[in-house]
Amino acid sequence: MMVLISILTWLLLLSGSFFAVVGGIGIVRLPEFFSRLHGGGITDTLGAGLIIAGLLFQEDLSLVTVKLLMILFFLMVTSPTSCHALARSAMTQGFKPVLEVDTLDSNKN
Amino acid sequence: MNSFPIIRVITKLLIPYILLFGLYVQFHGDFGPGGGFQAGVIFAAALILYGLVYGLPAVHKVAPPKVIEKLTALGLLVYAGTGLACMLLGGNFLDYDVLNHGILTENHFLPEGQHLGIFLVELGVGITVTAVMTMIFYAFAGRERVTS
Amino acid sequence: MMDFIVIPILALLAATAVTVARIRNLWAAVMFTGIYSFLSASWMLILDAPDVAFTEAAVGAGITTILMLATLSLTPRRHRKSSRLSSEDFEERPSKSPVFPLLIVTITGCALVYGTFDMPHFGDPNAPIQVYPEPSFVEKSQPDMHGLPNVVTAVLASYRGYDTLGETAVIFTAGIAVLLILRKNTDDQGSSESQSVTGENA
Amino acid sequence: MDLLLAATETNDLLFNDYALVVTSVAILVTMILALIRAMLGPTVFDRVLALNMFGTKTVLLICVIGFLTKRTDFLDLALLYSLMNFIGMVALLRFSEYGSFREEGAEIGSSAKS
Repeated sequence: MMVLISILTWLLLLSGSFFAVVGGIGIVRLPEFFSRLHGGGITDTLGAGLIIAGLLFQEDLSLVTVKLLMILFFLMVTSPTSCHALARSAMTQGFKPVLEVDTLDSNKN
Repeated sequence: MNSFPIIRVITKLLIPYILLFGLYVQFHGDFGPGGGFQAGVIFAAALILYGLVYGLPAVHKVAPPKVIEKLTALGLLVYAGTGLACMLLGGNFLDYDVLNHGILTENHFLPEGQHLGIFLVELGVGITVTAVMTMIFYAFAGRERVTS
Repeated sequence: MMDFIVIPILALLAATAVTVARIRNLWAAVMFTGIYSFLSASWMLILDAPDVAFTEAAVGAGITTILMLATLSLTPRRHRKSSRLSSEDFEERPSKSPVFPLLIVTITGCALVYGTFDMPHFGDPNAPIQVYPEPSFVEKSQPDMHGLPNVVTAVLASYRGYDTLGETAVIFTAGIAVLLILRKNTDDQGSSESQSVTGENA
Repeated sequence: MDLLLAATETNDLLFNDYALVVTSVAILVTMILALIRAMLGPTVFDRVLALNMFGTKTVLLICVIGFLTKRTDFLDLALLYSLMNFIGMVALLRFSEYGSFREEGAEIGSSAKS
């Protein structure tokens, strides 16, 4: 049982860290705002969710579990809302996704 | 924020939890991190979030400015009144040991004197901080931009 | 053991502070102060001061950001368009020479450092803070408070009750002062409903 | 299997702590990347996105530090951070959208209530 929990913890934490770093690289490397939202989305939901799920297995069932689940709930609710609101606000203020590759190069920061 | 229906719905969902968390911080402050000041700020943050999303008139209905103005003084009065009550019961100012209630305390209807005093004092701090923060937000949000 | 967390956090704090000082876009500067309070709260957490970190997170990251944005929204903006959508960071330096302010800052810093020579050494067992309450508050608190585990609350609300009363009074006074400065004149006060209906133009 | 079990039980804490160390390093790297985007970020939306991501990463970092130092009361703080992060984001968005806190009544969409 301990081995199983250990393996599960490692698996969840490592995959969570992987997705977090991938999203971080995405937010820096991707060329324009709407594609950067992808990176933000990955770290804020998948990375955070997997890391907190990994932490859940570290502790017995107690108040700590409840608090972790609350944090997970808040993160899962607020991060996609923020992403959506940002995208929508950007659209209404006149930013459009850049679709062509050659216009992308001229738009680069 | 009328053009953000999702934010409106999520705010409606979150505000009860923020208030509940504020209560937890207020009353659990003797046992874990937190206390009156932090709880007051969290309460004010919930009110401000409501004001940001639903507009100033809506939050004025929930917490009328006149009530908020009186609450600022009330919190301080609760704090000082606790000290005064200690003096009336025969102790020094803010000496909570005299707040012990004999039978009530022994049967755990009321906590120990020190515990009760800290509870009341933190309550006073919480009320004042909530009211002051909300009032500052009202004062800022109620004005218009200085046009030059 | 915690060095691998401490060093990056301090480096990030320094980087954020330098950015706040150098950036010209006020809107972004407010945002970076938010990041700064997030980082400093994590730093206080590592220093084992969760109460301070709590305050920093609630006040610094939440309320202060909102109030600074509110202040920013009240001040006139010369570059309205540019501050909205594009960044003109690291531009428009002040034209005056920085030598004189730098001199003042250096002298003040030297005076402050000179002042610290009178302070007791770090961890000095004979320092007043170590010797004054004979059994220290940490030892006394558990029996005195009948088992309240949080020493910080005990010190703030009970041992130093006068101080906290003063602090609450200071908050109260600050609120009254802000109200006196910012509240509208008496003739259009108390008619917020009618204003919101007419939708006064800014 | 028994050998593996014994090996993990003797230094189980240490073994799992390494996962936490790796995770915290990954979170710190992500924080640095988010800060870089916040510094570069040509538009305000890039900055707000980076700030939001930074806040989420701080929440995770606090959780991991709490487990690493075996002080799980830090989780209250993480909870507060996630709430404050959302409130700050709403304020920033509101400000960048309307430019002021007062213009709600004058906005065009005020009749189209959700």
